Amino acid sequence: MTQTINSGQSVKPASVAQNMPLSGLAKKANVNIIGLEKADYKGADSTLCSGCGHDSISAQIITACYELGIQPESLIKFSGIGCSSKSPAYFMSRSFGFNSLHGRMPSVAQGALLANHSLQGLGVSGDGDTGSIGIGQFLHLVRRNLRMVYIIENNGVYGLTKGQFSATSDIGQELKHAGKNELPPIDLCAEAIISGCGFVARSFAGDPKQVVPLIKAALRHRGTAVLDIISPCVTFNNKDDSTKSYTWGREHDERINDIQFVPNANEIQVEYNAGEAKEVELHDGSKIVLHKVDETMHDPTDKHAAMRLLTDAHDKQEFVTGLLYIDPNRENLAEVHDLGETPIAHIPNSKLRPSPESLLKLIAGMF
Amino acid sequence: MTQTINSGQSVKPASVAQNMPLSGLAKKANVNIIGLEKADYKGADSTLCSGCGHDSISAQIITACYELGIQPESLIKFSGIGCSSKSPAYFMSRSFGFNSLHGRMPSVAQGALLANHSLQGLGVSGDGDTGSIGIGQFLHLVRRNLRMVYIIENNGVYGLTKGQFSATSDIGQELKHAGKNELPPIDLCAEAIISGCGFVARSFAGDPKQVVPLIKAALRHRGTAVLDIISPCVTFNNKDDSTKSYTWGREHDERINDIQFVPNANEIQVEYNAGEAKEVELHDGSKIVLHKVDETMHDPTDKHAAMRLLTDAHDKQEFVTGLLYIDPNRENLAEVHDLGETPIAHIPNSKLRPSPESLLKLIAGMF
Amino acid sequence: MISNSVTTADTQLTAAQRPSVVNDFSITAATKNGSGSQTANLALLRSLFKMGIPVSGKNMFPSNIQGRPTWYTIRTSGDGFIARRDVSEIMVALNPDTALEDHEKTAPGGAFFYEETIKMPLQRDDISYYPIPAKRIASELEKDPKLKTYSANMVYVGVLMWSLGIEEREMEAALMHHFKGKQKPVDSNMKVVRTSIEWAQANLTKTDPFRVERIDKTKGLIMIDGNTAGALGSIYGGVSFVAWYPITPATSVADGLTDYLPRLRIDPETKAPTYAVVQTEDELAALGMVLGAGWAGARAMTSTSGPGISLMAEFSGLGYFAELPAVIWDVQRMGPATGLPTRVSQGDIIKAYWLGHGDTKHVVLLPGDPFECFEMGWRALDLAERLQTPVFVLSDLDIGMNQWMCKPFEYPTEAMDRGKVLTAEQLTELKGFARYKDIDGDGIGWRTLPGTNHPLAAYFTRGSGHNERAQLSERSEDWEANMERLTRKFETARSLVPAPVIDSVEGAEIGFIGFGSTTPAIDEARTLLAHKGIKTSFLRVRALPLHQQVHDFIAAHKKIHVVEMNTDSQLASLLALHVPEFATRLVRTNNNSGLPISAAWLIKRIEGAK
Amino acid sequence: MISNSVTTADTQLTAAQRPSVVNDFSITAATKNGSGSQTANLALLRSLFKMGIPVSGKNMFPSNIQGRPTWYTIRTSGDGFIARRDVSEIMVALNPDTALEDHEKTAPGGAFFYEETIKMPLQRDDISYYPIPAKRIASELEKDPKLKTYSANMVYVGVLMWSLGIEEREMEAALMHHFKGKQKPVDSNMKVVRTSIEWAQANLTKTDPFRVERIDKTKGLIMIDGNTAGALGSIYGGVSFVAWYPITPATSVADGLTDYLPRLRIDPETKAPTYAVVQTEDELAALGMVLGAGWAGARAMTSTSGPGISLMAEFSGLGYFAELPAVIWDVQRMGPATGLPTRVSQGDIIKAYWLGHGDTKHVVLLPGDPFECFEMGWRALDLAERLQTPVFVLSDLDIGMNQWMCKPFEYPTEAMDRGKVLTAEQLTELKGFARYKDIDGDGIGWRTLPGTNHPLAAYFTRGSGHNERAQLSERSEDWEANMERLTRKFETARSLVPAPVIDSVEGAEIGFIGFGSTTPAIDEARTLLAHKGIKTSFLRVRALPLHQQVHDFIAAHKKIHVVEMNTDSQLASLLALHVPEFATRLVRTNNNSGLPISAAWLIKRIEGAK
Ligand SMILES: Cc1ncc(C[n+]2csc(CCOP(=O)(O)OP(=O)(O)O)c2C)c(N)n1
Ligand SMILES: Cc1ncc(C[n+]2csc(CCOP(=O)(O)OP(=O)(O)O)c2C)c(N)n1
Ligand code: SF4
Ligand code: SF4
Ligand SMILES: [Mg+2]
Ligand SMILES: [Mg+2]
Repeated sequence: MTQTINSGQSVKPASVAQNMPLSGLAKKANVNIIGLEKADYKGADSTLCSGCGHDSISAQIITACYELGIQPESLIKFSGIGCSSKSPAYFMSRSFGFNSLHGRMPSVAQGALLANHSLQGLGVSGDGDTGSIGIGQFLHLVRRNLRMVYIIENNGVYGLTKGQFSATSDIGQELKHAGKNELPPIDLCAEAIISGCGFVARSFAGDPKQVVPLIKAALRHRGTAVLDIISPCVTFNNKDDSTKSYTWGREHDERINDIQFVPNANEIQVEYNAGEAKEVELHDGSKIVLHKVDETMHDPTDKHAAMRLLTDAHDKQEFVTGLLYIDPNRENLAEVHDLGETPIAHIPNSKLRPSPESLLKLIAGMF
Repeated sequence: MTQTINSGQSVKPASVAQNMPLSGLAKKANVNIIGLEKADYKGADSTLCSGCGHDSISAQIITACYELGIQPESLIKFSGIGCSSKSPAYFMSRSFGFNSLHGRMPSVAQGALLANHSLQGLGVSGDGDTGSIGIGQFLHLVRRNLRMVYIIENNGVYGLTKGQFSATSDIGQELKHAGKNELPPIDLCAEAIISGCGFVARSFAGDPKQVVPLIKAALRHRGTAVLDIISPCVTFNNKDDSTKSYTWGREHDERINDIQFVPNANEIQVEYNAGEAKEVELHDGSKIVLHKVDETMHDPTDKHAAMRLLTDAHDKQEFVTGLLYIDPNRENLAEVHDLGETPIAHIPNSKLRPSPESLLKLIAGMF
Repeated sequence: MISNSVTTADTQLTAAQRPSVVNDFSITAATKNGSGSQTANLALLRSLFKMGIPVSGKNMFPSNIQGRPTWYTIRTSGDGFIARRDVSEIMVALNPDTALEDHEKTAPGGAFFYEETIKMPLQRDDISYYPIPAKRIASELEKDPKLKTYSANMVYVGVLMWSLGIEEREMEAALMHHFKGKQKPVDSNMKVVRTSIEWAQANLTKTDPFRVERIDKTKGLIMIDGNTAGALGSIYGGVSFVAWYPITPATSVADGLTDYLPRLRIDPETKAPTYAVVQTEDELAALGMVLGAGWAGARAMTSTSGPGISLMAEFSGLGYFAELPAVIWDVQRMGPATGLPTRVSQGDIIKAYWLGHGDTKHVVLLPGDPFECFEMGWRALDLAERLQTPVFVLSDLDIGMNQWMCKPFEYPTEAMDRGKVLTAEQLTELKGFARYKDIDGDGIGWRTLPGTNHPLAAYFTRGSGHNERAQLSERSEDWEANMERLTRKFETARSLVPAPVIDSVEGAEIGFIGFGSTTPAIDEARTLLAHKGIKTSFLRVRALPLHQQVHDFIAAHKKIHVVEMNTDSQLASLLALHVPEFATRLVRTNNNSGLPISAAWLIKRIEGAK
Repeated sequence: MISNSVTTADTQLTAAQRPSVVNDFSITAATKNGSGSQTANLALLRSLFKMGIPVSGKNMFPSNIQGRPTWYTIRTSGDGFIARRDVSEIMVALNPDTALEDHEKTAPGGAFFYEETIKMPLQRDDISYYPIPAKRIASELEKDPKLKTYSANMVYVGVLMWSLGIEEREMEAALMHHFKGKQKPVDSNMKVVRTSIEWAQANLTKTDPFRVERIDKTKGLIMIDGNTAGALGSIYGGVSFVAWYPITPATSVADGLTDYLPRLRIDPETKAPTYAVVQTEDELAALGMVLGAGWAGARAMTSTSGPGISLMAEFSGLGYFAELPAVIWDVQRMGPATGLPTRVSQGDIIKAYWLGHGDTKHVVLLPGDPFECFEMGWRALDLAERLQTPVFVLSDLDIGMNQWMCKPFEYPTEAMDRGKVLTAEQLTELKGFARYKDIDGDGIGWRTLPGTNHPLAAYFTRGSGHNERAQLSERSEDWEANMERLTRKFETARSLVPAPVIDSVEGAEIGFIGFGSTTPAIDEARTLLAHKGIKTSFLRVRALPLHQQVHDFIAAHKKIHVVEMNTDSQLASLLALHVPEFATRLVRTNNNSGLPISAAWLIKRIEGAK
């Protein structure tokens, strides 16, 4: 290896992706639509506390990607800094990952995904990472509507630095060192909605039945999809009086709708079709089916209704789960930039450097 | 001057403030309640473009402070960087001013006003300063609810760097170098409301009748009061198709209510009292009277209604003016911190350094 | 186990043949983090300290919360050396994940204690083996299943007490200290300890030579970590505003402030706090608030580590140029970027000194131990107000988070210095003032505090070019004059910051220069070198800008080893610029392992450099 | 007028007695900003250039948008000197606010042109006076009231053309260039020009000696600003991703990119852009995006100035440590903090070199003129991908925003270097790879690009400690090995960056070392010194880390003047660290006036330092 090699490789779309399981010769009992086993989606061993909500979410990301048949190499993982932000190392080792700086994942993701918009972005962040130091980048990411899934593993506390309040901590909540929290929580779903986000959902780490289909739907959304997943910190924030604790979560979780993701390639759609369902067509042609529960009758295409739901719940210190708001029509950033099919990162050198003649012409104008 | 002098001076409240006009011997024809002339509220000559909306706002700040009889020395001015952020130099030279860094005025203001919470804070920023680089600090300031007036001189453009888009620029708007704006504007009033702001208003630089009373009311608000004032940039953003231009402003300005500030010391309240008026009592006992116009019937204490107004207007690329939302009850940061009457900055050294005995006691516990 | 590969070459004898080794060895306990071993380790450390034996404790922990390997090393030294050593004679292996490695790293002639359930080959014939029934005893004694792992740690405490001869009453006193006087947890822990001692007496036979004996070498000393010391120093320095953002290893500075401020700083008359503490949204906001507060007249500080220092660059420049008092604690950790957040370094010294774009330079204080953290805690606040500029205090993870034996804190020897502040009365007398005028020739102007009730009091603060009257100016003359004054002010700073500590040895040709937490290792290395007949001098830098004495010290020695913990030999660079005429005398003696340096490493390194 | 107080001591004669001064003087036009004088000034500059006369133009403008004093100075020099001079023989006073000052600063023997409506005493007997009826003529000719002020500027153009003898057709050509070939504005401007010339012929009598004559000294040269040049160089370097945030004086780099990319870089087949440009919310985001894009395989860059550099500190450290390609243009302006945004400085050189906490160091390129801005534009992208690290290009306000006469850009002489990237095919062959392994001995590992479709392609990028396989590691050995490799890589960089440009003069004992925009002044000063019989050599540094040749140059001279525009003599410090053995030979020859240095200043300064 001594000379420059220009990569020039292009990524095959997931549907025709090659099947290269690491598992070698073993017979493939359970494989997904692209012929990979679930093991092909796993990551390194977690170093999080046993019982941490973040690990459940990693498992659910694995399930969603496996079930959707996403080619691991076509997905890139992003994160900031925190316990939550460590988790991309714990799922999908065959996907590239970028564990960036505290609060700055959105910018890194935007650069990478504009450089290669054929890839699927998946970001994992924490409430401190997103709501405190990172709120500016988060809002501007959402505003630009880059195509990526942005998961906030929201435990209402700084886990990795051992238990300080974050911007989503409950008012009045108490922690050992930090004392009593004096400030109202920031609602990251509401922030996302008013900044123009076209896919905003909230769920609970301990509820894989809701989380997995939400992740699947988010992965097919045209722009930025924000998932605020309450993910209790067993170590620093599991007092029963915190809204981010497991007990509180289970008891106060108001389900507003059921959601099932039905990928195009999958024919089981009918099975889940029901009378009160509302279908929303996503950008890539896949559909998500929203099952309304009677007591709330929430229409997730109604921004006002979504904001009202959130503000009411916020005032009551409760949270609503499910898909809160969806607008599948807004163009994403790569579309706005009119990027072609070939990602920028794969454009050959010959097209990156204009001709000598063009330079001579320019210079002629400089005399 | 060779030795250390500990200041220890305390600021007299405005009502009993001493009268020290710079104008010297001249006879005082027009003086306000604390005996100052309007000239005592003026600043250095403006270096902004002639006709800049920001200069109108400076004039209106001067009027509001003069009419309220604010002691200039008891007010501190803050700003970030931008044409707008230069303007604190152009009003109230007898007030201390701090022209900080681009986007970082909120933190500087918070530090200064916690150090001396007896002072009245008045911040002036731009839409780039607040909405782009500064959105994080802005939201966290609002969340902490420090007592200060925060004026955004919103021209939808970066004036000082010569005409780039800011985060509040209209989608589709065109500028000479920047081309066409591809992104939807951030609504800073909506951002303020969902982050917990208890006083959110919008107005138009060319409308002193609305701006002056809003500033007065804001100056008496208990916590952070955000005023988003559309302030056209005559140089870079006065194309008629921009919502931030004078022509657009005048034609599309939907007035939702009239507002009159009635300070306690002023007995003209009755004069403005009308049938449809809604009174809101502010923290310091002063009242603001909101005059509803029939077509909208907006109740500014209703957060949902405020958000709906903003979202609707946003969708229509219009703006509503007036006091959009008010919640006079939320404690400000100094109250949350239980700060006493003496500002921290004036606590005498003797109370800042604990006794030698207390140290000996502590050390005894370290063996 | 993480360690440099230096080993002691002490013995070929079998354990039994050797004489007692008293008060002079290292113990390492290998556990998992989050398992509660911290109580056990600190109790061991403190009980030894209370027996009068000089000790130091170094925690090597991972950057996660639970379940990953962590090592705690206690060094005892009758001679009073408290630097880290590279080897441990006594190894306590409680973590199955690292037991093999720990076994291998045990010093020849040492003792290996291991949880009895760990299955591993125990085949070294140069060490003594002792099983510990930690889980078993804990299960028997502790009913609450949640507390079982925690109690298991007290079992090794008991077994070590038996083996080394640590006194029960000192252990009880140590636990009493740990639990802040609460008898109940002390009793329940002592129960495990006593049961374990009894079990050891009944079941183990001592075959290693290590033991302790009460001596009298810790009298008058205290045991504390530098971050708490810094917090207390700041409180006694009258800090009245704190803005901070959590980051390892600086968080405990803020913790110390939040703990002690309510106890020490409530106004007895009004019952109101004489301070405000704000946890900010990030480090930019933290320094912004501190500058705002300092400007308005508070004694203001923040604490952070590397990444936070980077984020504070722009505000630091503003503080320098607009001349705002501020104190910034940087408890250094290893690395560029996120690096190794739980490992020590001295890698921010150049960075802090020149933090900010353009021509900025800062005053930097360099405490050498918790005693100085306390002292520089208050001095930094004085200097910041006196010099009207940001003052950095560069501590590090080792000083900041480990327990250090040191002199008890000294109550501030000087009255609080609030710097040059004009009152309304003085303004009337003076008929006004010019904020940035150098009246006194020291480069420092007089300021007024916002709110000063006088029509001539106000001025406008900005980071843009300004003249003496604080008016915006883009004139070259004003700019040059202002920068010249700032340079003059920096010279004033040079004369006000703490002078270096110098031990000049008659006839020494070799000198050491170092700062901060490497001091104990340098001290020890010098003693060892002296035993070999090599005379050395030592200058410990305590602040930037560098003092004239530093120049003189370098001039007086042929070869100067500049000892520091970073990759780029940053102090050596600053020294070279300080003494261009002697630049070639400076030898870069740096270590970037992330571990506190040891005397053995230092000697090996300088012998290699000969 | 802002200027250093150096004056030419050329004449005691009256104007009439003196012989013609041809092609060798300076013109300063004093106007208000926002008044449209830029067209007039640039047209004057370019018409002179087209007459074959070497020229340079320096704009001194305030940091606001409209109405404040601004000065534009054009120097003509038959000898080809293009440095700023401290004095102007020809003064055009159109701004009443500064007219008195401008009058006073006019060089003895000079000519003072002034708007006729400005009332002021004109009583110097050593200069010639000429009223200009700018407002009057503009009012007569221009109907649109908005354009009257603008047109007034063309009146002084006409009067100067009359006075100096500037050819009409070259003025027309210059305007044609300015208005990009649009005849209409050219015609209307030429109408004002011609009317003014006629008015001058009819009403004025020339009493000063200054005039121009067509010569042939600009053939083959171009006239351009460095920011446009940098943008074009980047485009020919294949830049494919740009993220930036507006800031003076860097904004026009991004403007250049936004202007030229759509013209030069649309894929002819697909019609899609081969690039993306994002105006970000701030500088942190700008560098974050650039690093993300570089990681993903784009050729990515950003541009900023001082405050932005400070904000990029943390991300720069990440780029260094995680080894991500990125190009960062820093168009330097004066000062710490906000400073003087419209004044030049070279004050970020130390800052950029060591940007980021901990042990970071960066490759820095130092273009000397727009020609090199173009070249370093493409080279920086090659180096960034080759070295997998952020590369800074430090230009400055003078190079970046002023028009420079220079060699025409040279088409890249080397094929695009995309660095070490492994394809899926290579991975199959190699059976995997280790991201941070130093296979080739140059410290640079091989990388894969995200999306590479191979199960062994992926790796994890982080700013935390890692081993060769990019796995998280907190082991000292891994950390030390990695930092050692990074140091090795920095040595590789030393050999790859542009070498210094050296003019070693036989027998010279004095050497100059400088970089960037001070070069013309140094060149001129050396010529003047040579006339006095003083031989000097010159080394122009073009990059950090410093080349071995820098060492050799210093070794070969007794005294080295390190010329730079900042307060702290930053390059001198870096040189001292590079050559500790010769540190005392370095003389700090710095200037922090915010104005480009002049040869006169430099000579005076070094004569003072003798
Ligand atoms: C610039 C910077 N400041 C501070 C830190 C220290 N830090 C690491 S993680 C963290 C908070 C993480 O909280 P959150 O995002 O909620 O994640 P969690 O650990 O709770 O999952 C902080 C403050 C850092 N790494 N970088
Ligand atoms: C860190 C930093 N980045 C960029 C700049 C350059 N800058 C100065 S003002 C400004 C934008 C101001 O826009 P806005 O806040 O809308 O104010 P306006 O001029 O429109 O009133 C920018 C980008 C700066 N001063 N500091
Ligand atoms: S500290 Fe909390 S958030 Fe972090 S790993 Fe443990 S349980 Fe999870
Ligand atoms: S550029 Fe625009 S915002 Fe700035 S001063 Fe001029 S009109 Fe006002
Ligand atoms: Mg969290
Ligand atoms: Mg603006």
